[in-house]
Amino acid sequence: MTSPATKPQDREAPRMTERTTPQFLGFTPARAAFFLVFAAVVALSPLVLYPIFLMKIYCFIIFACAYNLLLGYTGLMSFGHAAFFGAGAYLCGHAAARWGLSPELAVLSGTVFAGLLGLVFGWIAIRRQGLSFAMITLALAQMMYFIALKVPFTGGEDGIQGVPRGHLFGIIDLSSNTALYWTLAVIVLAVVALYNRIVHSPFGQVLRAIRNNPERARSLGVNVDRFKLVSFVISAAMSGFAASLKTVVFGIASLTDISVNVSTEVVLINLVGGIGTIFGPVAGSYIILSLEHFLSPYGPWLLLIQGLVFIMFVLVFRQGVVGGLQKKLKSHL
Amino acid sequence: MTQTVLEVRGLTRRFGAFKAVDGVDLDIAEGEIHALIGPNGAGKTTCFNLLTGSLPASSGTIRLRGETISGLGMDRIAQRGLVRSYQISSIFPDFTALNNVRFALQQGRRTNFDFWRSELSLTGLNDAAMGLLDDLGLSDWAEVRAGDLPYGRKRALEIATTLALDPQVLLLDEPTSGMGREDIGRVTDLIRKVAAGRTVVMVEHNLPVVKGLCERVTVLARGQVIARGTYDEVAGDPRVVEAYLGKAHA
Amino acid sequence: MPFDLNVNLLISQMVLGLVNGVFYAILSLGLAIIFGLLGVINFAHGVFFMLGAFIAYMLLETMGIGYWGGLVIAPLIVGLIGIAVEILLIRHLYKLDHLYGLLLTLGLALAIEGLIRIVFGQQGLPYAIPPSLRGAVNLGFMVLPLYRAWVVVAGILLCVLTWIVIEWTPLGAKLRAATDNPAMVQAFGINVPVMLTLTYAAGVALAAVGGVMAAPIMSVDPAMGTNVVIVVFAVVVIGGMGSILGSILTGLGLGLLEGMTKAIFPEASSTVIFVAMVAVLIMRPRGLFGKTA
Amino acid sequence: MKTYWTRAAVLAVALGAGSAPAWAEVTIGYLAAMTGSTADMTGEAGLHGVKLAIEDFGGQVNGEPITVLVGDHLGKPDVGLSIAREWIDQKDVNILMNVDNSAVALAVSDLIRDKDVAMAMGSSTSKLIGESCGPNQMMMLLDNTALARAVVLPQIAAGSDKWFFITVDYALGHDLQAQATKAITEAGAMVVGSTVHSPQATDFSAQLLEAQASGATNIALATFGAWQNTITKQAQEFGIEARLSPFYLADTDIKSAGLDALQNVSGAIQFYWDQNDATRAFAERFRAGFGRPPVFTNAYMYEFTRHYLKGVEAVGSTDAAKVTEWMRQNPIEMINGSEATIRADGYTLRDVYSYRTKTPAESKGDWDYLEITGTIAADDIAPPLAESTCPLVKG
Repeated sequence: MTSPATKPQDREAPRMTERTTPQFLGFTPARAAFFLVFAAVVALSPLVLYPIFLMKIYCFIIFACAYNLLLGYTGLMSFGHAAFFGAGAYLCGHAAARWGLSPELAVLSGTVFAGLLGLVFGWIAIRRQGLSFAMITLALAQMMYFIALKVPFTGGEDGIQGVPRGHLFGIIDLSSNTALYWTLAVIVLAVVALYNRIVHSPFGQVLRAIRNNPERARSLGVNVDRFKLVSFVISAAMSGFAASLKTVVFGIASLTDISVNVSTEVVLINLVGGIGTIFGPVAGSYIILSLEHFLSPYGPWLLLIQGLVFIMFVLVFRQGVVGGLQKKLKSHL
Repeated sequence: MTQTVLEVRGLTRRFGAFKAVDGVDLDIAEGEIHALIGPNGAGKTTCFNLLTGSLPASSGTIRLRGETISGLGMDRIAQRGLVRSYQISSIFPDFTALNNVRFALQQGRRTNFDFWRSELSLTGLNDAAMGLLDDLGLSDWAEVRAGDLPYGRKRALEIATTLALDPQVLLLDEPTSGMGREDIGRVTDLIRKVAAGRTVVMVEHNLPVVKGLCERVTVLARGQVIARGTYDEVAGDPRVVEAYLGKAHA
Repeated sequence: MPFDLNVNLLISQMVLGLVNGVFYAILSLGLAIIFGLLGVINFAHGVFFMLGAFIAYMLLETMGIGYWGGLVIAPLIVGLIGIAVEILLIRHLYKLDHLYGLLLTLGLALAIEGLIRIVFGQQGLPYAIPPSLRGAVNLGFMVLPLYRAWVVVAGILLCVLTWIVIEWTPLGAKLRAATDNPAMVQAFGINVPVMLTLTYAAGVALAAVGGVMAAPIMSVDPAMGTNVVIVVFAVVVIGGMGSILGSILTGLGLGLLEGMTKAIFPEASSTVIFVAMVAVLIMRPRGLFGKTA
Repeated sequence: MKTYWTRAAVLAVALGAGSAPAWAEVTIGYLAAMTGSTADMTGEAGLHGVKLAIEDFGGQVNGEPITVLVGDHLGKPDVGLSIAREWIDQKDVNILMNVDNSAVALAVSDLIRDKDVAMAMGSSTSKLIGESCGPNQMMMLLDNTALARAVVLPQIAAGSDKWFFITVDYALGHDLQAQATKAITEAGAMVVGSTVHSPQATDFSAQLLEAQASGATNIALATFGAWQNTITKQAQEFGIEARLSPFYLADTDIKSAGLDALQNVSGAIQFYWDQNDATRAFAERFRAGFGRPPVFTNAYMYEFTRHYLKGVEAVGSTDAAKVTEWMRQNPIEMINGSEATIRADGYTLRDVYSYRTKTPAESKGDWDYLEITGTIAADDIAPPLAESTCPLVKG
């Protein structure tokens, strides 16, 4: 029934083969291969690298996944994720150090608190789009920073210090770096798998539709604002989760966690790794945190290099490292 | 006469002092194909935007099957069965053509919040989606990224996506604009086909298409209804001729 | 003693608040012009403010060019830098999502601040008040340093002048037309790319004027721009994006509000603008002067 | 720029050493704010002080090389904590030097409590010699109590009776204000008001107006660095007549704010380069490598590093407990020829010197800023051990 005119043109249109690609738990073979490589790196890297540094990377991978869900898959650029990161860190620190909660409950409270804050901020910010949204979230986060500076709860610039690592579920003694490392390793792998699952689910399909064309999604009967808000809250709660883990690892929650640098850092991680990819947050966290780790003794040079990396990726490699790879392999990573 | 599906009274939209739509009344009957025509700037698209809730009306009421829908958001109106297509093709560019349609089909399934389930759970919708793509001659393009489709295909895809919601009332905003002659023929056939069992309201510039398809026509000029009736009735109306061609020809 | 209210103190704090308000207005005005025409939120705006102050400092230290010379030359130099930035970097992003413009200028801000810290060190540098503006005027309820009086008067004049140029001159008309419909303006023979470049340059030069004016009051410090720019973003959100008059009035108004808070409840002075922003957003999501539609 | 490359070299050596068992070496971890408003005064310059002390020992002690690790804590406790942790876990650091920020110092001091690491702190929070004191922790700076007394008491004696505080809204600022208020009221003078400024502040006219309205004779600046510089400049702008009384005033601050804004200010300082021949000789040596004379924080970095290395030499190991014990029992030889001792709570008993800043006319040029007007005896200002909350003292 197709006449010649209806045949696809010769011009190469990228074909996706997702209809026929087998999947397991949301993993296509390509994504599964990447995941296994990541798992192997997680398992072997403590042999050569300082485990606490690796744990910091894992916390930021979780944070960056949370952020990418919002930016890469819902199309909302927040410049205020420091608010959720900081809120999670402070409440987890407070719960563990002052209420004496066990680590899993402290982390849970940090996560829930960040999620609730996300609900409030989301409700305020979601009425505006694009650049306004970015600026409102930035300003709201800055407000939180000033509040954190003032209220006694946060311990001012001392932060909440001496947060005990405690015993996970009353059994596993996290004060040993080894036990803590493997706990974090399992968590980060689980979170990346969960993130992949969320993105490649019917719900994720809705988010991606909104990112693609919110007006059209609305005209098809999707309550766009509600989905944006849900995505925002999930992202905020996951950020709080990441920050809570970081607080347990380092034993401190401080103003650093809620400062604007945290917000820009997570954008940079995703820009370098690849916005709208599953493994972008992973690659980006390794790259950016290593950069910071090794450049930190050089003071302002770090600032200069971070800025140049930003500019270079925006101008030349917008798809990021994983995004570029994705294009080469013609498969969503 | 059959039952009225869409009943519009005194619909008005102001932009500052300018009335883009000014006291429009419409009665769309069950199962008809109704055309909204008029010269450029007559307020046809604004009228559509008001009907689908993408713009709030300044005053007036819109009833769908007797229930007031004015004031509801576009998503709620769509859920009630009144769905539109756009003048400039509105698709999800990063999705494949198949996924565009499948996403619309998903809306009927209440799976939007399922984040624990695989996308593969949606593959059950593939056959239905392929069927719709087939109807619009898009089956060979199913796996192509929608943003890479040629213009005419994008329009066809948009219509397929709109149809996937199986709306009771279908609002088509210039469905044939920018299409070649052959494509116009196919879309006309398709509209006739889908009009069976549902109501269609379309804005259309291509008067032969209107003549061939539509049972009744409403003519807008400067935001107001200046004529209504069958195509032949309004075509002979001097006010319509004047609106289209200017006073000298009246 | 938060509620120990003294009327003299309140009024003097409001007058001083106006000084800050002038800086907010100048900066948000530049942001609004750039945003209106280029569709770019210039995150680097604070850095150009800071550059204005540093260049004035350099002119003084290396060439002996004082405040008045600096007030003219520093914005010109910053304007040239702006031209280079627009041509080399920003221009390539117009066809993309506006958010990339934000990211680019954010990177630019980090890089320039890093560079300044490397070259000039971390600590603030001194910049003296010009001899002709030393001293103070007694206003009865307070003693106002002459220099601050000058900042208020000159700053407001500068804002009004910019507004008049945009609203009432043929140049401004072209600018506004280009904002609405670049393609049409190009058809009329106005070279839009050049106009975009010059607009960006003008916007950042305006920020540099602010920077030079701030140099004698604040210390010339690499962080001076970063601190102020986030507040200015809040000002822009409150005023409504892209509104010229809105950004001027909101900037001045919020300066007053901040001054008032300093007198009544100093602990809240750093948050009051953000609280105002939240309140405005809840009641009027488009901002005070934002266009409806 | 040169210093960054030398730092890179030091770091490269340190990283190389980190992989091999380094138990035999003496490793000094220099943790400071290398970025931020105190970086010029202390960060880079303090490191130079440490290096001069190592130079005195020819780069080795007991035949073992001395290595320096450099870390920038950015004034953030979490950053400082993670650097210190890594040094302890991976690099076998023996002593942490400087940690010039109260929040960072508290966090790090807590971390090393059960570790074999000594710590010489350039932070002044009284907590560090109070409830958070430790056996291996020593304070190089005067603590806030002593500092407040050293600055306030001589001026009250000279007739300053009404004080107003402009305080940075940091724990440091509040602590300083509390200690100074205590000293002022105990000496029979009055505090007529106080106001805080936020760490983001760049304009202090509001605070200065309030200070002026209070009718104070002295405006105590419980703040430091760039804020203090700006306050002094703006005080001049507003024609404030009350005397400014800074607590932390280094030569670099005067250089930055200009002597014009800071002339005729009185205060107390631990070290001034132009005090006597010994200090001038050291200043000459310091200047040759760094380009400017040392300020007090640079001087004590030299004094304490030298004292520590002497301890390692005497004890014959880097065992933190043994070396700090030696350091407490033997007097520290100060640059200006005097001596100081470290108390059980970690406080260093030392003389300080009251000064007056010169006028621009009196000054012979850059770095000629202070006139030393007297000596304040260590015992007159030291926080009394009897009131100490340090468990090491009570127990």
